[in-house]
Amino acid sequence: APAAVNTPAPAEVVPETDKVPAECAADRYGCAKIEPGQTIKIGMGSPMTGGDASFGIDAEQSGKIAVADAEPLHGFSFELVAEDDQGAAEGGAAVANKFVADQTLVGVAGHLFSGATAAAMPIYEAKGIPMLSPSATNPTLTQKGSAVFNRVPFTDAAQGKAAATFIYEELGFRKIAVMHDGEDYGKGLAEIVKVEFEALGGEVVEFVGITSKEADYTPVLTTIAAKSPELIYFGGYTQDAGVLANQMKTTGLENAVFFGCDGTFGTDFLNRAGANGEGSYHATPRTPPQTPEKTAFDEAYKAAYGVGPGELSPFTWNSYDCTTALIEKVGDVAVLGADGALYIPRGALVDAVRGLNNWTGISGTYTCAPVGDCNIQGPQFHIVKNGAFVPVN
Amino acid sequence: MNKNLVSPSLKRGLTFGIVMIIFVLIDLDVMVATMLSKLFGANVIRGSLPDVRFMVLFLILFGMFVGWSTSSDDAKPTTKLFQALVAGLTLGVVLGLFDLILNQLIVTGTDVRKYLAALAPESIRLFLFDQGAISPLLHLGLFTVASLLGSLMKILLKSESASRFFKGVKSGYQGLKAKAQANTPNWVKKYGKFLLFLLIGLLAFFLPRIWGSYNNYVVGLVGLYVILGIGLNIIVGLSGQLMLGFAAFFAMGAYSVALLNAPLPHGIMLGFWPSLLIGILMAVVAAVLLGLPVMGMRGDYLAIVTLGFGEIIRILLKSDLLTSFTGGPRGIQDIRGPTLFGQPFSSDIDYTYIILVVMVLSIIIYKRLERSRTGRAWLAVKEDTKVAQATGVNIMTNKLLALCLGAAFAGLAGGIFAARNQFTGPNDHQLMVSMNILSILIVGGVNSIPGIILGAFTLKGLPEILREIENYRLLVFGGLLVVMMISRPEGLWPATRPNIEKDEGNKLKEDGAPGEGGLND
Amino acid sequence: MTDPIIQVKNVSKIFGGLTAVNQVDIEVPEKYIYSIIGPNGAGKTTLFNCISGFYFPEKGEILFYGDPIQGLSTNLVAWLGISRTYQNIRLFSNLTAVENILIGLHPNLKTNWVDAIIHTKRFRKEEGGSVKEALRLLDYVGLKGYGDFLAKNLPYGLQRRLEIGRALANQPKLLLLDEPTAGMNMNETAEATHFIKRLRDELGITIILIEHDMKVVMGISDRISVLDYGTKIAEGNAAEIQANPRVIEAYLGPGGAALSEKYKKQRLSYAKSN
Amino acid sequence: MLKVTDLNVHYGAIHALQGVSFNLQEGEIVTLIGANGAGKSTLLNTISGLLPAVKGKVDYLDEDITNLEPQKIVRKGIVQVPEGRKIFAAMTVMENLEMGAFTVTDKKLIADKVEEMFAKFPILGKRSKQLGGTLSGGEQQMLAIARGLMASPKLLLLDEPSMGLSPVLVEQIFDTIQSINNSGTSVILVEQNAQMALVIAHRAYVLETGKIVLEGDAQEVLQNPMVIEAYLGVT
Amino acid sequence: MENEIRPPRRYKRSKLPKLVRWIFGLIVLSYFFWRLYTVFIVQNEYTPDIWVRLLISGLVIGGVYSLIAIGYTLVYGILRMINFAHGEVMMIGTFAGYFVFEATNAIRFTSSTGEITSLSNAQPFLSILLAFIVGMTVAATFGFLLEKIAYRPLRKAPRLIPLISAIGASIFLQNLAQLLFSPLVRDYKNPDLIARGQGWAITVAGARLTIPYTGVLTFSLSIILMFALYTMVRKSKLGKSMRAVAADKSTAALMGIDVNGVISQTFIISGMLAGAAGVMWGLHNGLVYYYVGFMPGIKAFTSAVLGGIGNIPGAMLGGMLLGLIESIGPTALGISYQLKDVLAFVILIIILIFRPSGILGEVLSEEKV
Ligand SMILES: Nc1ncnc2c1ncn2[C@@H]1O[C@H](COP(=O)(O)OP(=O)(O)OP(=O)(O)O)[C@@H](O)[C@H]1O
Ligand SMILES: Nc1ncnc2c1ncn2[C@@H]1O[C@H](COP(=O)(O)OP(=O)(O)OP(=O)(O)O)[C@@H](O)[C@H]1O
Ligand SMILES: [Mg+2]
Ligand SMILES: [Mg+2]
Repeated sequence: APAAVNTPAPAEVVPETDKVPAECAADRYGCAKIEPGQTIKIGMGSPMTGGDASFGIDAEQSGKIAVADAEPLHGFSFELVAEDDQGAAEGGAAVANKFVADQTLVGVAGHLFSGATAAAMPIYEAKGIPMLSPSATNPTLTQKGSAVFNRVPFTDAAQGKAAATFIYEELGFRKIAVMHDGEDYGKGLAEIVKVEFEALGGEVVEFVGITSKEADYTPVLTTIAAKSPELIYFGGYTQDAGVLANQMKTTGLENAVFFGCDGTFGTDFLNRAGANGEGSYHATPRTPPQTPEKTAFDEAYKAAYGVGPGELSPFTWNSYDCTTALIEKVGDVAVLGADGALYIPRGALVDAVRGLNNWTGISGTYTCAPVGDCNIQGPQFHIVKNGAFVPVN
Repeated sequence: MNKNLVSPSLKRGLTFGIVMIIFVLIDLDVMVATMLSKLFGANVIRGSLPDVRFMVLFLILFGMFVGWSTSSDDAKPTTKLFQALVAGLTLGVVLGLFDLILNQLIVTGTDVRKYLAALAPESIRLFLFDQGAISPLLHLGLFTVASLLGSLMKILLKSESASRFFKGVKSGYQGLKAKAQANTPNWVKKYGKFLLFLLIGLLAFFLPRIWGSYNNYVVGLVGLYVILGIGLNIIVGLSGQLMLGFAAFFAMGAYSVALLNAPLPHGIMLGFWPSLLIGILMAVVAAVLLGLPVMGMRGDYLAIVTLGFGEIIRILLKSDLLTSFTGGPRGIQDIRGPTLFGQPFSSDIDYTYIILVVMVLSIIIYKRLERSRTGRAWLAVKEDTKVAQATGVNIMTNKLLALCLGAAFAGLAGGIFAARNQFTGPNDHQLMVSMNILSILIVGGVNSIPGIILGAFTLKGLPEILREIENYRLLVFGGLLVVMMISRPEGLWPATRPNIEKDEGNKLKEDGAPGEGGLND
Repeated sequence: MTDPIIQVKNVSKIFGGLTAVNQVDIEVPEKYIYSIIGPNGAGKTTLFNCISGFYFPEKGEILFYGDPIQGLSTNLVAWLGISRTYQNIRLFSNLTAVENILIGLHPNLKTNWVDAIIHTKRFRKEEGGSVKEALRLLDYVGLKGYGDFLAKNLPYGLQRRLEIGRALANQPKLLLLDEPTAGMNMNETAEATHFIKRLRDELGITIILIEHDMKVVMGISDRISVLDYGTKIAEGNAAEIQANPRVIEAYLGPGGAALSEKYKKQRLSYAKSN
Repeated sequence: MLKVTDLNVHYGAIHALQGVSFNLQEGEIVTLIGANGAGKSTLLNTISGLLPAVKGKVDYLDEDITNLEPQKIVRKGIVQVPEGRKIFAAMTVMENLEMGAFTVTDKKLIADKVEEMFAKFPILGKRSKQLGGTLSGGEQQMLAIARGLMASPKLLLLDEPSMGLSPVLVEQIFDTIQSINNSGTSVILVEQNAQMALVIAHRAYVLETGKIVLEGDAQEVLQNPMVIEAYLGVT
Repeated sequence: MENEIRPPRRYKRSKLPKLVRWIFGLIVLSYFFWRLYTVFIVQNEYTPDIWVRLLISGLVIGGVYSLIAIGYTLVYGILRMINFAHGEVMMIGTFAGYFVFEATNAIRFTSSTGEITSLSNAQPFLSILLAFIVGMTVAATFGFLLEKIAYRPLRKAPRLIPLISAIGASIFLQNLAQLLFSPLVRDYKNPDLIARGQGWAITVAGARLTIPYTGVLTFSLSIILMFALYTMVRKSKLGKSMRAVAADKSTAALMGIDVNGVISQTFIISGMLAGAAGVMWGLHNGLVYYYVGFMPGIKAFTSAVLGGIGNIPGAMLGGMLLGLIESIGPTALGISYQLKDVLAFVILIIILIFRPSGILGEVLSEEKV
């Protein structure tokens, strides 16, 4: 493990009075102390300005609903503090440094992008703030032996392998093209799909990246069409997926099947692609797509923000779950002090988040592996039929 | 009444009316009201709305500002009041009409957020003081009164007696200052500067230990951007080559340190200091590669080519082509920090020290370059390339030199940046980074070190401070950039040319020997 | 006649279809003040531009101390010791007067950027010396006390002097002056004339002068050439030129260099009518 | 025709015109002389509307034109030939002349005017397709004057028209000014060549550091000892 | 002054930089040729219809670039400033068009045949026309305001100042749009007549291919607009006054030209073109969000320089060329499609090396010494 950037914060100065719960003295990071009148803060770091702002704003919005849904804990209510990290290392470090300066901030539902996450991680590590990211999929993030970092999205490996197998075995295609949006998430996934598909004996005729949201992909599709693949796998998000599905129809790929990842799943895709999206495949975590909780959330979200969940980013539900899980775990470890303040042993909280086991949220069921990967199930695939997603496996 | 009086006030009222409408449409009104309530000590939980009193307060303040700014400076009090009245009424009527629409939305329960994302019903209610149909009238009255109040305030504060008062204070202060200056003992004069530096040095040593990692982070960030600013200033400010892709050199430094000093993808682990040196070198190499073919190009062509160069580097770093080499869009993690005498030297405090020291060194180097034959040659090239050449300056070598030295600073800053974040990726080197650095120069003042420091603080520190206003910060930032350019086009701290003749004269005087003395030191 | 410092041999410069300088031959001996006159558009400035390296003449040779210099880039020409001023003043307008002169010193200095960063002894010595030299030159061209003014803020006449000062800093062997007294009134012109003479007498600089003010030209020139439509139509001393009918026709006008009678008459007629 | 009262103009901190008053009658040539930096060009630019007057008034044909926009002033018939020629470098001689007639809409009139200018300055005719920026200094000066005349101004403001011209041309220019004047155009003439300017002018004003220090009949001014010493040279 | 005869100085002519430039250019060129050879002769795996398809998409995108590029060129020509916020003006146009289609889609009625249709489908031409008119008007208004608020006060400032102001304005407008309309990436609702993914089917060398309706609309409209503009600038008095103002504002004023008016008109025209480009972008590509103008803005700026900045035909040519390079280039050279921007910029550099003021050259003059 690398040297931590930040000076390890000394365990918070906890006055030696008998009012302080014993848990704090025992904890390796000490306790966060919430005075009466203060709120328990959950942080969230995400891009809220710049080209990827929709991700951050979406995450903040669903996080806010999670906080609003949370029951007050011994009379202390929760508060979501969302900060803009611009999806990059510079912002990630800035936000993390800001968060660790706040004594009442106990957990971070984030960060969203891997770059910001990587820069922020060591800073939280030093202070003992657990992270639960809705979307940072970079595999190496969980390979560093970090105690604080956890995440709920699929690992690329899990999803990629399942997708490749599904395409090869269930659908029976042998000749595919793999595309990605050039970003961290989509590209990582696409790479796995390519490797796995070739390992199965299939042929990947083209592996190519596009520039996300650029909106005109006809040249690249045309070139791919020349190699006549039976299916196009795409790692990326709904906006680009919708455009691709549309443009496939005019570029000689009318007969190829579009196969998206979990980033392309959402009603948004249906709206964008319309008839052109019929017959395409998409992935989700393995959970019934509509539970009552999910329906309730969807309604609340729509009512509060005027847009539907999943329209701004595919991580709406993940963000809600991350925030809710953190809140729940805070409830598990918090101790009400004799002085009326709430004490949250940070080390215990870190362990509790890592200890997430068979926890069911609205986006799926999660159990954290010892390295912090909490989504260890394979994905479920859906096909678009008559303008709706229909599960196929 | 005079048409010249009415129509500007009308226009102002209208303009501010539109501004307020935009405020409402982006929910900025609620944000400001929240800030106000925080100012008064209320503990507002994020996501919840402030008390309606604060919305009233905000609208009153806004109205007062309108009144204040509408009353022209040299008009009679009655005229001022009249102007404010017209503006206030106009503002009130504009918003009144807008209120009617808003109210209609509430009454019919229409949700327009599909298009106007921020226009939530609760916010509207708050803005309308939750008074429904009579709120237009309330707003009309409020703005008119507030506008008159603002005007009245101006009349009072800027009246004869008031201005005499302020003048008195000012001259009194100046008198005191002069007295103080006259009374300062000689040793203070002599060692004052030294003492000041000592004080700053002590502060620079102790503050990072006290004020916590966030402040260290911000100071470090500002420091890094000062270094970048100095580098770009050599290129743009001194040698006059408009460079829009400076982030490319920054990336060279950052990626060199990252690739040579992280476990993945190559695991070379060369150590921070040598890789930093290589990073600087790589930046210089990039500068030469870019410079040689394009050196002959003029201003704006150079601008777009350098912009393109920055993009080329970023795209390549991110591309499939180089993924195995650079880590692609994922970037490089776990970059190892520096050591000093075998000890790890990479806590946030250590980095602050490193950055401050490097920054001071950069400033010294910059100053020395500027005040040299080379620096003057650069300035000459910037002022008039043809004539500079005809005066004997070799344009090519000097321009290239400027590019290389500027790049070296960028490489240096990039290396430290990557190691400090333990991570670097293509998103750290976007076009906006180049634009930000350029803005630092211009906002602060081209060729002015205090200007660059101020600029770096304004552009990198301010958004950090502006975090309080969340999503609005870049909006405010962009607006401020425009306003700053209009109000201070020379920059916050404009550069002045050195007074060589005067300095030299003083030097001679001090040495007491006119002619030879003092020149050969 | 001493050895010529510069020889213009059969030089032609053509712009599109226009031959701006047409097979001109000029030889200037050392320490001469040599004037070039001629109607507007005759090609005088173009000739200067050829000598100083701004233009590459299509034909002919320019020899400086016997070495060909045509086609050299301007900085090399300056480095060899040819300085010039411009018809429309071209100073580094946002720099101070002293800095303008310091830049003029550029070809004579040797330290580089490494010296500057390390502040080597060599650097400090040279820098100190060059500042001293610049101030001395400033004084010499009569700008003492104006050293810290931005060039653009100087009055017009002083800007012309500063331009000469900058040119002198190069320690030129040859100085090309393009209409140095344009825009000056008579008193200032007289002063400038005197100053140009001093340059030659005190510093031993050879000067080629383009000027439309005949008082100046006739007063100080050792030798004069006349260009018309790019061609040299006459050469000689002041008296010869003033008497040359071709020159009178093409350039000086019926009154020779003096104010024409017509104006004098008219002056009387005004006096009468009032 | 033109009446300037107590005009004050600033460049930032520099108080360039400090209460200048003067007037011009219809059909007159009035010359302004003064050393470099006295404020002559500033005065002309203020009349033309290029510089704002802080205080004072400019009346033209009994109409207040102070701080009016330059293009409106031009349309009223006041045209300036600016100092330093200000030729449109990237336009041909012909186009430059056409620019001078920007306010004229009658194509025929423009063509006639161009012919007239080519007759006045034959060299311009020869260079009519050459880019303005490549003309020689003197040619540019001629072009500038010709361009100024294209709009048939009622009042012509000339700023150092003889600068950089060869001796023959200098006289020719002065002749031209006189003939323009004879055909009914009033002229304000700023000149370094005070001698000749005073010869053709009817009246003269002497400007020193932003103030009028002397005014009067051109002849009187020409004989004024102070003027002789300061501007005409003690010959 | 000691002015003793200096020893004669020797000089050495250095051709190095020029040489380096040529070598650099040649290396890149030979690389291109080698790639072209490989793709066309050695591999030869693409049928002619592929090239036709690529050509079509290149022309369509090129048309859009050209329109935006003209705005850059006009403003640059007249104020010598890079109007960095120009891409945002286009974004505003895109949004305006989007709202028109949303509105025409929302208006529904029962048609004569008894079906329920929306206005946009019942009157497609009308609604498209309306979208263009509104898009162009709104964008023009913003262009006008932009100049008035952010640039006019800086007329006399050094050149870099308005650039920064423009960057500020760009950030401001982007964020304003984001706050107003949310960061949502929205869909353009084309009338069914020109639905995306629909087009004329033609046969090229035995292969069937589709020419999208939106592409045809975009391309033809941009050509029409460009030529309308070009004729106007050439023939009208406005064009003349633009040139004069570009050369020297105060002298232009002395000719009787309303300088502020001309500059405002320039911004209005460039805004109109950007607005039209914006609506086309939306119709053809289907996405609209606050960031939509950023990349096209940069590309258009590149196009303007490619063709020779300040030069209107240059901007058109540059835009078309850039569109073609982006669409055909990667395939023709057999490099990854991801690198198309790299390719575009490299070609830009190459062209500038051999033609330092763009393909058609700039319409600015260098002053004479
Ligand atoms: N770059 C150029 N392109 C085309 N023609 C040019 C260029 N430079 C000069 N000329 C032409 O060459 C001729 C000579 O110009 P030059 O400037 O040398 O004249 P000059 O003798 O200096 O005149 P003046 O006394 O008026 O300054 C002129 O007719 C001018 O128009
Ligand atoms: N743009 C400017 N900024 C600042 N000061 C200026 C500016 N233009 C002129 N000045 C100053 O204003 C004063 C008057 O200048 P003006 O140009 O009117 O003089 P002038 O009489 O025309 O002189 P000249 O004979 O040299 O043309 C001078 O002191 C000059 O330095
Ligand atoms: Mg000349
Ligand atoms: Mg003047």
